[in-house]
Amino acid sequence: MVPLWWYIVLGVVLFVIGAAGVLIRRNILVVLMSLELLLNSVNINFIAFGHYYDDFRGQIFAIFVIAITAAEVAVALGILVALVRNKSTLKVDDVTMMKG
Amino acid sequence: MTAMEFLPVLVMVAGVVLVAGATLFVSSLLRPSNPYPEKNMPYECGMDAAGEAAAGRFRVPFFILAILLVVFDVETMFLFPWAVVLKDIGLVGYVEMFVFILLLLVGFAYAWLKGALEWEQ
Amino acid sequence: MNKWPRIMELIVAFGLIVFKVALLIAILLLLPLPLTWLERKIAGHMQQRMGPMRVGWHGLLQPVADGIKLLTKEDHIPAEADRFLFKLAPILALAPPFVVFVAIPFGETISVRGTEITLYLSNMNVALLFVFAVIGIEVFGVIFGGWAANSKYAVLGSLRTCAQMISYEIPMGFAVIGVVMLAQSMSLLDIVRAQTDVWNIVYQPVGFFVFFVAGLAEAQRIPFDLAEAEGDLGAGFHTEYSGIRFAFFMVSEYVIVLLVSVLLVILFFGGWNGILVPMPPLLWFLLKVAFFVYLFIWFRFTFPRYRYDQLMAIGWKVLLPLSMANIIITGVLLGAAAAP
Amino acid sequence: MTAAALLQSVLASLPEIVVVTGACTLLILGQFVQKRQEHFLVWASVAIVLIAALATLMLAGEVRPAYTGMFVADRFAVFFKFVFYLATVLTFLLSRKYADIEGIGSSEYYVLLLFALSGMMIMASATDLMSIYVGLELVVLCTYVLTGFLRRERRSNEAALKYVILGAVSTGIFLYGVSLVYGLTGTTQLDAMAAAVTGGPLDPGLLLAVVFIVAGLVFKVGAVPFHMWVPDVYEGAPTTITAFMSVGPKAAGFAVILRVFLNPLVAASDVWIIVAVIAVVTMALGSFVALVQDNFKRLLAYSSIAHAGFAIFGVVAGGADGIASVMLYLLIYSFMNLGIFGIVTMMRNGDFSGEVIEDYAGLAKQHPGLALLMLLYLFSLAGIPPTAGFFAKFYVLAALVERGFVMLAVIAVLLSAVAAYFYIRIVMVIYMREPERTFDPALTPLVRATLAFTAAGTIGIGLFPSWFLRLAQHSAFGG
Amino acid sequence: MGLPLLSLIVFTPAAGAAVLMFLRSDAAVRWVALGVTVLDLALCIAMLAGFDTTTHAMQFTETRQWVPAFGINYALGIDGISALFVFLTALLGSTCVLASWVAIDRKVKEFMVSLLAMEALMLGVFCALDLFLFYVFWEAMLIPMYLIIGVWGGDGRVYAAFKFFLYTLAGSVLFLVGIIVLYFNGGETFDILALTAQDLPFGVQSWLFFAFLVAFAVKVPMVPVHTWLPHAHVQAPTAGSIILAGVLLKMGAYGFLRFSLPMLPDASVYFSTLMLSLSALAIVYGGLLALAQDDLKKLVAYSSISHMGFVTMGLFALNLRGLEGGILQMFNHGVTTGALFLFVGLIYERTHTRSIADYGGMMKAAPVYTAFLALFILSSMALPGTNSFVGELLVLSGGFSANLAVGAAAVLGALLGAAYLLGMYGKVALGPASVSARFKIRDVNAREIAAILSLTVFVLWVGLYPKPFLNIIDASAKHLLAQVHGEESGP
Repeated sequence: MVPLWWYIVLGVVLFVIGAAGVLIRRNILVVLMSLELLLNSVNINFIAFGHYYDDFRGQIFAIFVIAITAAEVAVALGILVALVRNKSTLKVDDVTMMKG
Repeated sequence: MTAMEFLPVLVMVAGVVLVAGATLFVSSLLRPSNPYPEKNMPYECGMDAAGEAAAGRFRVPFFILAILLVVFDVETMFLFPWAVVLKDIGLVGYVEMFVFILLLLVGFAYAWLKGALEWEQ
Repeated sequence: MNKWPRIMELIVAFGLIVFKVALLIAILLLLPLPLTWLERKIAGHMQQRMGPMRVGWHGLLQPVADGIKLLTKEDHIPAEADRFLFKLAPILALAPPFVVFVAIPFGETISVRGTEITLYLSNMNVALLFVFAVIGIEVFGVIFGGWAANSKYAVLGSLRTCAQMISYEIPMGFAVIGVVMLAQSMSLLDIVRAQTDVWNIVYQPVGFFVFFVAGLAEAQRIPFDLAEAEGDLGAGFHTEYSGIRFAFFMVSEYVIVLLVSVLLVILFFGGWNGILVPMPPLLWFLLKVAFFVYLFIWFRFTFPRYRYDQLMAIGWKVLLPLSMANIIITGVLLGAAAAP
Repeated sequence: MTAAALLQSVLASLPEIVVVTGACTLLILGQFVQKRQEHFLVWASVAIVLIAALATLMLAGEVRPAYTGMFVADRFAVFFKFVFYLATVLTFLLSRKYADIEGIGSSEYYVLLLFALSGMMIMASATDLMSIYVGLELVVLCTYVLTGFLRRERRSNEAALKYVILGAVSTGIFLYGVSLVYGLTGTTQLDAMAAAVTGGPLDPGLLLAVVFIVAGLVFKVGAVPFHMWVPDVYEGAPTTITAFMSVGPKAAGFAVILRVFLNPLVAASDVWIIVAVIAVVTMALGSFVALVQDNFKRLLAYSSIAHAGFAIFGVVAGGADGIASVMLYLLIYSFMNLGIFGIVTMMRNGDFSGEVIEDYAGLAKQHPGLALLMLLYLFSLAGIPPTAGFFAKFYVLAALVERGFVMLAVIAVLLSAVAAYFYIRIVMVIYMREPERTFDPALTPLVRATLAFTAAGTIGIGLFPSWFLRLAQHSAFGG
Repeated sequence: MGLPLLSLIVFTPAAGAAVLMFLRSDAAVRWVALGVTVLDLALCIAMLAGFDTTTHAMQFTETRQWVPAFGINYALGIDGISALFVFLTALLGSTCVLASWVAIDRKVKEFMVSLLAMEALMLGVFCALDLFLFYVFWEAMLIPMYLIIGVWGGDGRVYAAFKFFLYTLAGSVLFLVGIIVLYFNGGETFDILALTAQDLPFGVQSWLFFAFLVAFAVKVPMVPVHTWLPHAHVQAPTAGSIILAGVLLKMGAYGFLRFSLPMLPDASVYFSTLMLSLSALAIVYGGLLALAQDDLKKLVAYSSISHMGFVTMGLFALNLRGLEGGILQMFNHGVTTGALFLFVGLIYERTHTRSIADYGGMMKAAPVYTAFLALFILSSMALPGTNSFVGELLVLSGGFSANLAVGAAAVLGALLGAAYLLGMYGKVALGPASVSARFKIRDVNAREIAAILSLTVFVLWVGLYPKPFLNIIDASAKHLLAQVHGEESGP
């Protein structure tokens, strides 16, 4: 059996990579991908814990997270399309107009 | 055992990649390589390439489609487990999923009415 | 000290898996050869001509010649291409259909020298989901290939293909749900076992229809082969591919045709369950699959190609509502059947 | 779950069901609405909210747990739901004309607001981290889209994109905390969570988990360190949506924070120190940065951050009074903030944006009535008696002092004195400058009604806070 | 007691303000405003007529529940200390209306509304018997005062208004925390009398003392936090200055009287030396600054700081003479300095300059004006026979018995006062007639004389026959002193 803490470590690593990606990368699509990574680290946690407790809640939560994240990404892409149509760039820095 | 169920998957992936790699390797030994700029130009029915290839990447209908896919794919994710246990959870489960599908149908109907499914404007 | 037998057992099991995998890969890799020959032959005969005749008896060796040609042809990469993605894409397109076959059962067991050997690699409890999940990866090969080439035809082709595949994936997924409801399992083995008495086609005609049409589209077969519509897109997403990399795309396409046929048989036509004529289950299975493969080829030379907007309209406006209605009605009927 | 339980649950969540059903119906019906008939959308939306309010009132009598402990309809939820109804209805009323001017008067606008409303209602009633999450996402998804509703406007796109990305990060952090809590306690239900660890010493892991959850929630109310979206989003979003977001989702965020903090598990931990720091820093940042803003919406954004900080002080205070004080604060804040945003919305007419503070120079000369209203809202936001804003602050301070956090109270009032500076700066611009242009506010009857209502609330609660105070206290105990 | 007299007094101006909102003509607005303030003054006189000088107990009390959850009541009542100030406020109210009759020529309605609102709130402050209510009135005053300074003030009005607002707000928010702390330490009540009866531990007392000190010291203003005052006074319109000097400054001192001394007696005694020193500092420093001014209004403003120093010195001398003197001096200062601002305003209306150097020879141009000015200057210098003499004498004798050095400093301050006031008078009234050369000065008219006379009466009355006023104060002051020193006194 794979011990529980392996999963947790995996989750932490994914979380950190995701967070770092969001903070460091400047391409919006990459940022969105990093976000997915972030949220998937959560899923791994949920499923690992659910398995550990032999409880279905963890899996349900993970499914909810996947579903809702999908919606979120859909919205994000929609907004991105609107933005790109107004100004064709995918760089985070190019987007910024408001400051202060 | 879960491991025994998914081990073959691993083996299969390894096998396919191996075979593909081997084929590529063999091919690379056999084939000629003689590139020159004209040959390396993207194919455009023999004409010189005009404009950016990426221009087509942001056609909105594709995005709408992607978004719709996401919505319905996720619905499928809920439907599969539900379908497996439907007989056990009975009427309540059926009603709940019915509500769920209904909500999705509303979204679907909206997209339809809104013209998101029309490919040509 | 009964550790050794246990390890031996594991090694044997693993060896069996490797053997099965190797066999599967071999079959699947070689199958396109006869299939291309068959397709051209059938096409020829349907169109009152002979088809390939030169290489070998009735052109039987034609595919081999083609293969050699592809293997030795120059592999050309456009100047502005993303080389890594360009090289990755064919493998990404090739692998998924093969991997899916891991979950496909060809029968229960056969007995070889007293040992029972299962006719499947793995009996996953979520096999159906696995199938859809892995097939979904196919899209990446297509889109990477088209994108990386950095050519207009390729980009457009890949976008179209991608859109088409994801559009038809949805009704396909929905169509299967009725089957799962009947079998109460996502294991393909269980699904086939549930059809021992009555094939699903009886209960799920609508599901079958949707799955079949969607399957045609997923396999990019006429009348839905918009992606590589030679007339308007060069050759679609693999316009810029040549040589062995192009061959990978071809092989993948044929394996998908086979896969869809197999799935149709397993999900709706009772798998290896025979009717009337007693025959070995495996034979039943292969015959049914062959029938569907033939059907696919037959269609290719019968129907005209749809326009792209028609293609989308069929997927979203016809198949999707049909499949959703199918789920709801199946649920009601199941409930009615269960009610005392 | 049996059919009977399902029926009970449906009954308990009737208001939510009304709103969702109404929104769905409107979504479809909206496609058949002709041009020039958009008032139908407004009235239909308002009617839906009113029906939901009626249902809420009818069910307010008793505590109804529902959906196997994931949801509860109690007085606490009812109080918050009414704040949401208030915010939503007033936003609808404000929107009619504004949407015309900006060209965003489609049915989706109203439908999204209704869905956001339903999400907030779920948040208020949720007693399981999962339902909290679902409600939360429902709200933010709608507000993401609404923020970017001015599709042709770069600022709007940009605001929405920033909002989505930062929102998703905060959701991720929140979820990570939830997953840790689940891992440590084996449940996601707020009640069961506490039961799972009673007795034992508080696990540092659990504290970490709670910190993550708090961090995620803090984003929704726009407090430090997740405040950076607020100014951009407030500036970029359509003004009506800004008004809505500054009140509704923020209140919903607080509802969840309070629910989590009602939980003895969290209340027993030392997490209040972190929250206190958040409160102080939030308020300081909001107050000081607002001092240098020129854009009115941006200024109000920082003001809203500052107010969130003040309300968090109430959370720090904890206890029944602390909870009630936050609730009352949010109610009062809804009135005054919707009022001020109502005026900002209304000023948008023709080529006049009404977004720059200087635009308001000399408003008092030409529209003494409007100027007086702004004066009222601004002084209320600053917390000067006899307006309601004062009583709101007073109650929070009282709760703080009652629990012995005198120093925090002192910090809070000093920072609110700083905040008062930028409010009266606007008063200065309105009253003490000569007008440079003629104003042409879009004063429709609906806007008038909104302003009158918010003004009545702002001054009325200020003069007669007793009833509202009792209501808040009563509701805080209803948990 | 059927008639809620105090409520009437407090809300008459408020009602008047509401009525004003519906009037259209400026003339009507002025007359109604005047009518309202005079009516209010009449009510106050009626109140004083019915005032029982033999008791320190609160009179004319009325109580209604307001926020029962916090035990907050709408409670009004007056004793000897507040009675004088209620009267003073009403008196200055009508003076203000008269003073701004022509000085305010734009947005008259808004101005009068603000003025009346201001009056109502000030009256409320002096009448409130509930700490919360007190605070509401106290804090709400900021709004109309801010507008009065900021909208109708001079060129630097915006800055002045800001400074005024922020200083007082910063002071009073701490006061708010203090109130809440007091509430929880004092038996969960906001009733001022009940809180007075509490015996708080010294630690709490001293913290509260400083919390209150900040609020009150800003209002008084005491020296380190006085810098808002010159700006506010200089920029405010005449009426604003009169209110500021006449009433608003008294509120700080009133706060000491009403809260710091009786509620926090131990701390008050303990910190009295500090307070006395600060007072002495204010007296001398204010006087010196006034001496250096060449702007009329600034001079009067700094003189206010000095004079308020006398008041706080009297209060924190913590003996009867000092206390009574301080209270009386508050009243006197309201009358005298109010009048001085009025004079400055009157002359400013005519010449539009406040620089002392621009004036001279006013005696010739406006003899009546100059004569009255002389009277008030003398009053401000505390010449025998004027009101301030009585007050200042009491304060000084109280101050000397409390602390010799402080008393000496106060005497020095009094001398400084004589210097700058006489100097100013000399430059303005006597000397070459430079003013009439440049401006056409007309003497005061009947309306202005009416305003001046109403104040003159009290200058002379208190100066010549202070007994009725001291009578009003006496019982309450004695009781207060007993509270401070921890003794129970009879009713």
